[in-house]
Amino acid sequence: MKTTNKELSPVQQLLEKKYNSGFLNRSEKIIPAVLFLMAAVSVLTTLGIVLTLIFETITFFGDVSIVEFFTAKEWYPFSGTDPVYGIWPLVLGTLKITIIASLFAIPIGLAVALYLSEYASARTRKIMKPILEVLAGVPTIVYGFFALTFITPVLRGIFPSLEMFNAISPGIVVGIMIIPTIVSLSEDALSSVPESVRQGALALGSTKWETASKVIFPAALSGILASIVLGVSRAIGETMIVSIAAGSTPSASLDLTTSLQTMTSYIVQVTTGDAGFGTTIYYSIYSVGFTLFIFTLLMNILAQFISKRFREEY
Amino acid sequence: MALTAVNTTKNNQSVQNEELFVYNTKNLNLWYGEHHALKNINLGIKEREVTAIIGPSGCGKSTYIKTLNRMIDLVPGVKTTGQIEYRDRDIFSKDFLVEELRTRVGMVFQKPNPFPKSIYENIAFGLKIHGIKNKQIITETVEKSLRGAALWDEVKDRIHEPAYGLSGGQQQRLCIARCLALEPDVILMDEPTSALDPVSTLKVEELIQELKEKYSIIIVTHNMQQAARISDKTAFFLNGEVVEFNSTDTIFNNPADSRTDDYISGRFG
Amino acid sequence: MALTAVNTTKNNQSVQNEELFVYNTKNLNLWYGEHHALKNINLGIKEREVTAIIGPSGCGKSTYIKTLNRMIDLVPGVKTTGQIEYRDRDIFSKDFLVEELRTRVGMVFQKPNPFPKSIYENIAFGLKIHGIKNKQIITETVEKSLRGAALWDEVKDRIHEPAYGLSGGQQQRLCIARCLALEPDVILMDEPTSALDPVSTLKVEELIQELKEKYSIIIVTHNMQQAARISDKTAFFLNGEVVEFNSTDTIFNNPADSRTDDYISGRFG
Amino acid sequence: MENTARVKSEEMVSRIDGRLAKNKVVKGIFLTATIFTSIILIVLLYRIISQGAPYLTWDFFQNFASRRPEQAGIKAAVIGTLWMMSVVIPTAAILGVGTAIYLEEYAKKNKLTRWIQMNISNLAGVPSVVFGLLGLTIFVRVFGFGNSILAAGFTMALLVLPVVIVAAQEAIRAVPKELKEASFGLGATKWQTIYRVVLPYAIPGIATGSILAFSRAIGETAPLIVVGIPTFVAFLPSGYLDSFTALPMQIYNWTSRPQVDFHNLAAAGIIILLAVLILMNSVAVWIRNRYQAR
Amino acid sequence: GNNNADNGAGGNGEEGQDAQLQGQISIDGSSTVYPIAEAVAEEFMLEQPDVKVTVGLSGTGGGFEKFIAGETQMSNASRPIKDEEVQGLKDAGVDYTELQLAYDGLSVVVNKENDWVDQLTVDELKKLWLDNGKTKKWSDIREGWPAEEIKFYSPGTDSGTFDYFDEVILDGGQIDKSATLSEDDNVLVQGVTGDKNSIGYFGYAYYLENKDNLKVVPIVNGEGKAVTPDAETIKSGEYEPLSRPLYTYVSNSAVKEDEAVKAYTQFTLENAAALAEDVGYVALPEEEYTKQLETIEGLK
Ligand SMILES: Nc1ncnc2c1ncn2[C@@H]1O[C@H](COP(=O)(O)OP(=O)(O)OP(=O)(O)O)[C@@H](O)[C@H]1O
Ligand SMILES: Nc1ncnc2c1ncn2[C@@H]1O[C@H](COP(=O)(O)OP(=O)(O)OP(=O)(O)O)[C@@H](O)[C@H]1O
Ligand SMILES: [Mg+2]
Ligand SMILES: [Mg+2]
Repeated sequence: MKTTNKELSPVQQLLEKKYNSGFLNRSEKIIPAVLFLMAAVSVLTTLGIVLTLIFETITFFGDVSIVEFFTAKEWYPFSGTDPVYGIWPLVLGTLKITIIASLFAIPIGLAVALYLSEYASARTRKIMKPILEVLAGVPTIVYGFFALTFITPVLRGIFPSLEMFNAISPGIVVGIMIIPTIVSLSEDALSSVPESVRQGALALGSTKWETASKVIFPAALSGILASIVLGVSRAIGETMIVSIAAGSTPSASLDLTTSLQTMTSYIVQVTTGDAGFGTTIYYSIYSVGFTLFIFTLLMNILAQFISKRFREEY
Repeated sequence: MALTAVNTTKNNQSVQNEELFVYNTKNLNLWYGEHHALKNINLGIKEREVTAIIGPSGCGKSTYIKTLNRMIDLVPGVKTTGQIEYRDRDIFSKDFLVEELRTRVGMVFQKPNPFPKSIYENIAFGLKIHGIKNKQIITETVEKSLRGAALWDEVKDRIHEPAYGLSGGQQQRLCIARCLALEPDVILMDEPTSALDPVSTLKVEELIQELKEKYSIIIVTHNMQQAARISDKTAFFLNGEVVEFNSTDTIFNNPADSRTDDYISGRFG
Repeated sequence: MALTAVNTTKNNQSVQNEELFVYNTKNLNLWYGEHHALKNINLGIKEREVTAIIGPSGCGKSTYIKTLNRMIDLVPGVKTTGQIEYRDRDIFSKDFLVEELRTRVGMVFQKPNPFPKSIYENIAFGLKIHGIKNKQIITETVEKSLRGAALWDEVKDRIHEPAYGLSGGQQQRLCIARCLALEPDVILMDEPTSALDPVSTLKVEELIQELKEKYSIIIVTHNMQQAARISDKTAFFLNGEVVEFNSTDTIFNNPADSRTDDYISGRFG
Repeated sequence: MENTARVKSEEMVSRIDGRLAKNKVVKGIFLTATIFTSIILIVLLYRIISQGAPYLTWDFFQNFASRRPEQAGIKAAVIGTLWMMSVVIPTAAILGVGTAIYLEEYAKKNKLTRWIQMNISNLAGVPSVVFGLLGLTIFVRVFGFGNSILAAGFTMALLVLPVVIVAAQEAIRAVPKELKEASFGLGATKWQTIYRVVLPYAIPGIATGSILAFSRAIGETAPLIVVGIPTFVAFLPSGYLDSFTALPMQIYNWTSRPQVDFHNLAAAGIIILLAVLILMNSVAVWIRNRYQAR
Repeated sequence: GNNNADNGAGGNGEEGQDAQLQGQISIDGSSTVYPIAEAVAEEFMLEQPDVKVTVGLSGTGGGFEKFIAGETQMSNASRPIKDEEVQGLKDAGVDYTELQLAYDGLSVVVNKENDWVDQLTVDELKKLWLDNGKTKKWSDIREGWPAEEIKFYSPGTDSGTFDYFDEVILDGGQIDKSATLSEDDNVLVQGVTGDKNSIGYFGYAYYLENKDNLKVVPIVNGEGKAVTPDAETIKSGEYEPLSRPLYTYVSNSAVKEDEAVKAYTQFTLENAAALAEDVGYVALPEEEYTKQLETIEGLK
């Protein structure tokens, strides 16, 4: 047979040429650097955000004492006589909405994700997922009016003591809004658990639920947590639904049936409103934005911690 | 030796001389969509025997064994006709829950598929889902199963570490151990030793010999020697059909069908 | 037979009676983190021979073979000391690009790992990444490689269908074909036939015999018979060490170390 | 011992009914949740469609905004949104996938990488208004793009970037390592492996996640308001530095007008917006099916 | 702005029809003024299609921010410019002219089922809306009214509407803290419609659109006459003190240097009256526009 190196097949000839011509093209070296620069963009974005927020926040704290900001229990920046800037009511408003939305969306979102990935037929899944993804893009103003003109009246029919603007209705609708995010990303995480693992569990006589809850779910946990964090972050950051359906009354009361204001809706109120440029009120949005930023930061640190603890490799 | 194994069948069954089938397959046909993968299979599998299924790649061995515990249900677009009885119960009937079937019939797969959990949890899983919560029983069973799969000595110091840190062979033995933990009636094995080294293989083969005292075992294997060594009966599959099913002795030494002979002696192609 | 194989080495090399190593491993040590997986390995692997590596599960066979083409680089936290020379070039040196090494040294893995592409594309892949665009060459090579892996007849009508539709055995043979397409100098095989039926195994074994006319082959196997049948040299690994390395004849019939004897005769445990 | 084993097995089997009941109940709950969600969404859609559908006339597509509801159209907003997305999608996709590849395939698992990672998931939670402030400062002012398509597009791209990155990372991580090994084993370079094996396998996952993100970009209002995108634009842009308006801006404005007719126009606008989303999703589904590996 | 018109500035109120102008005009600011601005831009572009006018709605403050930064030539405002903004413009070296475009009559409304409120005086309004730290019942305001708790609906505290109400009714005092505030007047309409004991106020146009679902309350003016807001009473000034002017601010240098801006500003003043009424506001008396036009002419 062809045993000497002289008789090379066409493939070998071509390869030999390649070895001699230097194997690596320069792109192998450049690409990591280019990719690193791309990764740097998101770091620069954070840096940009922090810088944008911090200068104006400092200006704001020139006018308002930082102690008042964190300890005062009222937020009445527009009061002509004695404005009070205590962030607590806005934080509380955000918390109310976020908690209600999470309580509503996380169980339902995960239930739907589990249904789609573990129970539903491939066809149902194929139909449902794109629909949910479309709904994730519905502008939030639409959800806002949905809350105000549909959910609120329905709820008021059941609980007459509920006010026109309250925490529950927008909370639920924010929940509805983030369900597609949670479902879609969780379902991805669940269905990327290898089929062989699923079979291993089923072959031991476990039901679908046991397979899903004891094997698949834990295996997909880090992806699921990521979807929840993203969903909850969107709830925290949601603006329009809250502006429309929750009113804009900063309130330090724990009552869920009355009007409230969140950090985001305050920012939008001021950016779209008529407050004077350069006034304390104007700068206050940066301080609120900064608080909001810290808020999401803390939540993410928590989520990272949780996800690190529960990550399972497969 | 194969025949003595049959004779060791315990006499807790009333009629001893009647053929006692754990599995009885009657006119089974199976299609993957258009592809006719199993053709008119008839096989009676006896209790407390080791039945080997041999045949060339793609002949339908895995398909058949997956049908026995209805794992095949997971493949969309599969159609079956005919009947399979497990201890006289139609496995396709509504009354017979797949979960029960699969608890009674353990399965070891071709590719190792441990759960992304610790070694311990992998084995405890089956017990836990079946409602066994007693920690002591679980821990004992974990050890017993790991010993049974000839894995205990290698992993005893790290049973709480992730199973994915094990080598391929170790993972497969873990899967066997996992299945043993439920002490099933029948164990289906799809080339369980193809990822094991001879030493472990030997251990598992010994184990199989031991297990058949209590369990019925159906094993798919490519290893002719293995089939000859451990099985009482052998079925030779070809193109989705059972060419020959007989005692292992007969199949290997005196096959009725020339194709069997060809395959066994390696002339087949 | 083993010795004749050595003698077929062509005399395009100047010194004929000098030992001609494609791979020369000197004092190789390897750690996975803290775990010392390879201990002071010394092995000279001759050109146009089949070298078998045997040993119990977890002894480091896969680790060693993965080191030879530096696939081990992909595992984080691996540390090596010592030297491996491939045709007198230090494979760990900066000048020797892993890509070149891996092109010259093909590899077939333990688990079949076809790409999620068509059969054709699986084999064309290697050619394409190396800049071979000529359609005719590609198509010819695809056919040649598939024939080489004893797969052509089974898939010739559907080479543009997804490789995932093949059975396990077929997939593994596809992976062998894929590796053959690049006509490498050395082929590393990590239990290439453990997922194949005897018929295909036989074909692959024949193929290996044929290939060694042109290529040097290093094969990890659990199948003692296989090692005996096809290899010229055999290395017996145990706990990360080379216990014995010699001609296959010697290893199987007259091992120097008692552990080798124990392992080969199945007494080892 | 043999006996205990048998008893155990029977005991296990005897529990199956309960477990199955549980499975059924859970399945029922899940199904209910799915149906419930679907119903809510159907109600939402029904309300929008029944309100807006009658206003979807040819004129509606052909006309620019107007103070007279019957003459008002959505042309500028639709075209503007398309222009903006033609900036957002490539920018976010390239940066997002690039970053994901860097993090998953190239970056060492060190503090810096973890910090970048942390920073990305945190960015995903930063409210869109804040991105608006960033866009205003950086793109509108510092880069001097003004309230152009480029400024808004880049702002939106940054807004959705973290989601794209995370989705791409998950998808890349899900690529079996056996495939990468196979590619490396054939002498492929790292980039070839990524480009030819990892990416094709990961594309369906990347597409799914990114579509979610891009959908968000289409529907976001707040950052556009802050960046200062005008609402009344009665001409079509001819370049990326032109002024433009976008669908959510127009919808937002119409909903806040006193006249009911405008509210209905807003609903019609939302239908258009959903149609754009469906179009994008179809592309994603197409990609997913085309590259589907499993 | 390079344009070629030489006679675009006809003082007689007729546009220079034969002059085709070119250029770009950016307008931003209050969302309250937006409908008027949109209408003007729409009409203007019919005559001068090559002048690309854009109108945004970043809010009065946001509009001024851009105006100060020189990004817009015109800034709409639903309140007079504030000191900080004046200072900002000064620092940026932007000279400006304030123009009034129309009136908006703040309409005080109650629920349709409210059959007791017939009219309100300014004092009563003040008593109603000023925070006294307690919850208020209708009976606290006037004898004979039901002893039911009042629900207040007011535009957000950051709106020009609120600002104006706060100034003329509350003298800058604190609005009742139980008041439900919302940025969107449509949302307030929903609130008042849904609550029997509610009272609210918002722009006239929103009342006009929803007059079938709401009951408007006549307000007693300085002359002691209870006046219902409508086009007549607002325009004539009879409906006071709750009618307020809407503004736009234009950059003097833009008017001077850019024919298109100048033409546009004149067009605005000439057509504001008609267009404002088109979108639900009330025109100023004719002479107000003429006066302002002269001011613009004077910017040479
Ligand atoms: N999910 C499937 N869809 C379609 N065809 C399939 C599927 N699984 C297997 N097949 C086909 O059915 C036939 C039998 O496959 P099976 O896996 O049972 O073979 P096998 O005997 O187990 O082979 P091997 O020894 O390689 O494991 C083969 O031709 C295979 O290609
Ligand atoms: N990535 C890894 N990290 C840590 N330890 C590893 C890793 N891979 C293998 N090992 C350990 O190194 C040792 C050698 O493993 P290797 O896979 O080389 O064994 P092997 O001889 O190929 O076994 P088998 O026959 O089961 O394939 C084993 O103890 C294994 O547990
Ligand atoms: Mg099989
Ligand atoms: Mg190995």
